[in-house]
Amino acid sequence: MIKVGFYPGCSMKGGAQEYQESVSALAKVFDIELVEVPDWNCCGATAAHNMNKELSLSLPARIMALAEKEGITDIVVPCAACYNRLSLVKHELAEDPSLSSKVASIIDLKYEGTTQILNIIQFIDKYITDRLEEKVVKPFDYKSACYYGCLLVRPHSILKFDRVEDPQSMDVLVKKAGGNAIDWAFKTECCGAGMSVSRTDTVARLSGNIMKDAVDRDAEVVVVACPMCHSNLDMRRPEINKFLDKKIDIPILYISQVLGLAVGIDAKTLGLNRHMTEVNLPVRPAKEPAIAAVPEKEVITQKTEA
Amino acid sequence: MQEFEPKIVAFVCNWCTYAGADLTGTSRIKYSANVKIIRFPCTGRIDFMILMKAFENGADGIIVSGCHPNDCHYSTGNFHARRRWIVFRNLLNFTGIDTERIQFSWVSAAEGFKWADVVNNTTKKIREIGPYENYNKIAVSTLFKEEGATNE
Amino acid sequence: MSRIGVFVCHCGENISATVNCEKVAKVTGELKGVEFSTDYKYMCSDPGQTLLKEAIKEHKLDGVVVAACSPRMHEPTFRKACAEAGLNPFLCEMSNIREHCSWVHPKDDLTTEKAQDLVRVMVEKVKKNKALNSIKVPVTKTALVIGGGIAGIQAALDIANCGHKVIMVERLPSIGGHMSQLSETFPTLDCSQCILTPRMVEVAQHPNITLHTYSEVESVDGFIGNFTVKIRKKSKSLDEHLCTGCGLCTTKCPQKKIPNEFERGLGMRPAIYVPFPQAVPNKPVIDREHCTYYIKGKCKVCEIVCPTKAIRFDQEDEVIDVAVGAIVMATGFDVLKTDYFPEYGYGKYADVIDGLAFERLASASGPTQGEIRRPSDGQIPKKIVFVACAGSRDPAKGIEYCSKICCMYTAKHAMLYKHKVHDGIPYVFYMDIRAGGKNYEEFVRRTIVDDETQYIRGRVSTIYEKNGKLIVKGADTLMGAQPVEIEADMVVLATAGVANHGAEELAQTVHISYDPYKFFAEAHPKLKPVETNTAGIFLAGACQAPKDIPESVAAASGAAVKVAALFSNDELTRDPLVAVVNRSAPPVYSQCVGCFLCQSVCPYQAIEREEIKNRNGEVIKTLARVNEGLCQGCGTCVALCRTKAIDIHGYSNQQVYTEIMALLND
Amino acid sequence: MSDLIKKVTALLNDKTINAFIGYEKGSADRIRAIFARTEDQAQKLVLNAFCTQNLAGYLMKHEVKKLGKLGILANVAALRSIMQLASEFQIKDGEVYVLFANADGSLTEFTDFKSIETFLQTTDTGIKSEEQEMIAKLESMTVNERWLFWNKEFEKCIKCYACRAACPMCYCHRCTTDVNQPQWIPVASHELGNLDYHLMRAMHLAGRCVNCGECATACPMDIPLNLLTYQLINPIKATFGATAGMKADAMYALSTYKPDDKENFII
Repeated sequence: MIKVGFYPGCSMKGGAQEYQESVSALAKVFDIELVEVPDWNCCGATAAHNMNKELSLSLPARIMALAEKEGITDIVVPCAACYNRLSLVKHELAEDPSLSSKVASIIDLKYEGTTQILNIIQFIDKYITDRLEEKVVKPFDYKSACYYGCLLVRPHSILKFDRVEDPQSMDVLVKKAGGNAIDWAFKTECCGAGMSVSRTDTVARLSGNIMKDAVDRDAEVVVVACPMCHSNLDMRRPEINKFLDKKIDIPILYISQVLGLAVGIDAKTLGLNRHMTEVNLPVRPAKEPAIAAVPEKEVITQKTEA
Repeated sequence: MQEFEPKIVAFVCNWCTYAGADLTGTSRIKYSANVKIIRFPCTGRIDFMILMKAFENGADGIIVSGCHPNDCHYSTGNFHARRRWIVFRNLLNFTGIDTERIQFSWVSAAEGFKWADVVNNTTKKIREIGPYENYNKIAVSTLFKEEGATNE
Repeated sequence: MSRIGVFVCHCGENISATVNCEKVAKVTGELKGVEFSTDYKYMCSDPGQTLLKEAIKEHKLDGVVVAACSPRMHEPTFRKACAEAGLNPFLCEMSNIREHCSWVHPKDDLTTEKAQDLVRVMVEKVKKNKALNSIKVPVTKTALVIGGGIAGIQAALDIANCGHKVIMVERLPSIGGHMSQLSETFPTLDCSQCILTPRMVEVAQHPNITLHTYSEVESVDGFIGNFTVKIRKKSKSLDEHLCTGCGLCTTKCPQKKIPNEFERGLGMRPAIYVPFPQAVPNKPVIDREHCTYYIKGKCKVCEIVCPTKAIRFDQEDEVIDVAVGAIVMATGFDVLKTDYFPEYGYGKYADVIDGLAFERLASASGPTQGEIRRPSDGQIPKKIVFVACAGSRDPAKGIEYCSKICCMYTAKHAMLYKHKVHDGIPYVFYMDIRAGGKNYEEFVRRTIVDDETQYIRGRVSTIYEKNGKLIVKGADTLMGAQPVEIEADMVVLATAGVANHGAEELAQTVHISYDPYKFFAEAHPKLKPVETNTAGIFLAGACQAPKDIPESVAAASGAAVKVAALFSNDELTRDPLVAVVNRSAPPVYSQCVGCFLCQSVCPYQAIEREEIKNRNGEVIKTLARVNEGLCQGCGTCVALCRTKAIDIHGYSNQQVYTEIMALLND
Repeated sequence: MSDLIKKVTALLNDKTINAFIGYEKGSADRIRAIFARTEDQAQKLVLNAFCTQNLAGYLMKHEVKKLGKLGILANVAALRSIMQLASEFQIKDGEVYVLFANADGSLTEFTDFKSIETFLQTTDTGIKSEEQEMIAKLESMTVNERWLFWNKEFEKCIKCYACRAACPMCYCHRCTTDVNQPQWIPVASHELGNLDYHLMRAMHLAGRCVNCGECATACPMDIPLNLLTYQLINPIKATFGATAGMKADAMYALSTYKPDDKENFII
């Protein structure tokens, strides 16, 4: 059993419960124990980083310091916003030792900045990908539009994850799960998460454009790795459909759910029933294993070392 | 009591600061006579030991000046010099040598006014701090004087 | 015991108004080792110099201090006078009592005392001066020009027309460079080929120029005036003497589907090919990577059809050694690689092309005979979007500089497009329009006003294909950052100009420095723009930074003049104020311990490794050695050397030590 | 017979090396260096908690070099010394056979620089906390207090040059102290000569010191000499990103530069 640190953040415990359920279920299949960071707190993604600099640094720093204290070296942070906050704070504190010591005194914990922050895809790549294909029992044979959103890949100079303008990592995973990741244009467009509550009309427009491009290119499912993206594309579907004046009913799945289905975890365990838009994927006749043995193209990081 | 006249040595590069000091002269800008210049090809040539020797021989202040970054006649001499001074200043400070007494500056061949300012401000500052008694006390020992003489 | 003469100049009243020159002469005349001292109204005048010369002879002086103006003014004058009187010029020093004393201080005793101090310092310094002889370096009067683009061609012709031999090395099968790919040139719209081809032919026919195409420089040894260069002449699989350039082989070659590099992949070429019709030399080479014979071991169609039997399948690369005195780097530039723009779909969509590809589309000799047709289906694009600054001025792409030529060529492209497709609409997304140059701004205005090009100030965020159209999404920042969406038929990216591939390796091979972008570095950004830090190696054209044609040509002529000046004498005379590593008797050989920390500090690569061997030829010690031909005398190595093994003439440890002693101990 | 003796004996016997630098028991139960050239001498090798000396300094001694191909028992400081010496072209890759004594007494062989570099990357090479505290204490003093502190320390110096002899980086055939044209450093051990000497030494070790502390250990007058060079390690790392003795092809901090090196004192 491999032990990996886990930071759920607020969404896993609330609106995106199915995300946590599916990540946990997936981890279990691969003999990974997710150890929740004890006494964790808010990452400050919502308001803190606009209101108070020290607070915005201290909240994520405390989470990482607690993990360090617990002896956790890797933390999986499935929520893209939490991942972004933790990574940025880690970077900022590493750049400025005096700030780091100041924050350490605020949180009254020793902070070294030694924990690795992993988003869901990095976690899968590090612990699961190698064993993924051998475990696939039910290839996820659907045309999938992988939607990355903004927080997962930006700012590239700090996160250094995937190519910022045309990310590929989720596409590769979907292909390994037997899926058909389509080429489409809205992988990193804004879903309107910042106005999720205040301006639903804007969300409907932005998310609507995303959904429109996906269905125009015959996507049967949109795959995400962020609870905010999910809630906008899923929960705001009535508004989206109204904006587009068209009924779009394709489901939005978390990458962990896609892989979960592929390795044979049942829909309920993965929390598919919790989605607003019904997950009603067509049944495919069983085929001979149609899984690509190797990824088609190696992912090139966009910015080569100067 | 007679006013303290500090002895200040300026170590400057030939291409920028020496030429800048020439321009100060050509422009007839007045500055204090306490500062005397020793010419080097480049700030890169200025060994840290040269600074130590100046203090030992009774300098109360030192000016080190050369081309602005990217303007070095030899392209990189001043960059190397800058690193050397960053480290040396650290060391001097740690051993209790008054780094206030060493003024580092970039003065280009066009900065006649700046050179006069550097000289006047440094002289003023050293005048305020007073003679470098700490160093002079250990330097002005008979032993040293004798040894100094053998170097002639 | 020294016999030093001190000469105090009044400089009219420039010095004597505030300094008591008589007193300075009298006081310093009493210093130990001073044999003679005097003051005079104008030391630099003829009578003043005569006074100096006669004093040297009469008093048998072995050192001279002239207290006058700045040495930057008259040091050469007085050193020359000393030499004429038989005294080694490097035994003459100047005390600057004008700029650094009389002009900046009031008339009082302190000023005179300072003048005395300054003279005393130089008297003590001169005692430690050594007689030095100028360094003579023989010069091989042949220049090597690396790169056969417009810059290399111009430099080679200029040098050759001065009567010197030139060896030109070009990596590709033909000279001509990027300029030969261009359709028309801004701001005059004259045809690039028409003005370039005569120059190419001139190079080939010039009696002073030896041309090596399909060749690369493998190594460079030596120093200014005396370089030895190894050139690898890659096998063309052809006897060039027999080949008449009839071109029959290229038409008969069965392998015809190789993307043509010259056409930026928009056309195809055979395996035996001439890169373009006007190529110089106009003789084919076999591309062994694609040739059926080299892959499968049979075919040889070209050999069969060749009327002169010039094909040589077993020809091997030839490596030649040449001796040259100067090198001109003219290796040009490249444009940014395709995978830098996933957001623009570059490489994914056939109709998103770069500027050079558009040049080929617009060129009368190009794959479409000059008609603007999009690569995917050959249709004439009715809406075309030009994206300026594709990569340039974008720290996120790692390119912070402005590529300089794109504003102009983009305007030209829009203009050419409009001239050819009258009902088409060209759009240009730009950040700023940089049109500094003769007739450049007027040219851009014509594009905007006369040719109705839609200039949109803003950046393009993404390009994607939908229903056969390229959707270009951007912002118009002059309209309050309003989003703009254009359904275009074709997109041209003005991709950033970058250092040529292999530039870094070549710079290391020839030992010159380069900037963080791998462009070759000039010796001084303002005053030595065509020199490198390595003496005898010069820069021409866009290998230094993105440059347009007139600039490249100007730089090339500048470099050529530098070479011609170097070749104007049989020997190169250099000031001997250089660094030197001391040597002593065995078993120490030198204070140098061979840590070579000085090597990385030297801006001129003047520090070499010298191996001391015993009688059996075994290396017993490795020392640093200063190459006098390369050292410029900055002395940075001297300050770094822990063992004081390196010293520098003119500013030696002894000299500066003495100066400090003299200055502070009156 | 210990693993070490077995190993060294084998190395000597198969002529992999001609001499091995290790530790032996000296007088009064103290530990000293041994240069084992024969099987009998190899029998004297010991390895215990007192074997802390950085033996790498011996690699540069003329008398030791003469012995032929050398092997050495290295601690972390010695490994770093070897790396630094390599970067200064004093030791070639594969020239010295390195045995590293792990904390549990087992031995690791290093036959090339690459493996040493890899090892050092995951090894604690920092300055000990008590030394850090001492530096911090000095830094918290006023300039004048520091001057008095060092004056008092340097007063004790008898210019025996034990520090120089013990330092693995002081391998020059002719030290600046021995240069007399001009005589940069006064020979006598008076206040000035001592100050000059120690400033010069610290400056020459800036960016090269591998914090082994041999200089202070060797000092018969107990001057905390190591603090002078240690104190520069962190600023050099912070400002220039350079740490001595971590890589065989590292560039020396003071012979390289970045155009945007930061300082706050040049006007």
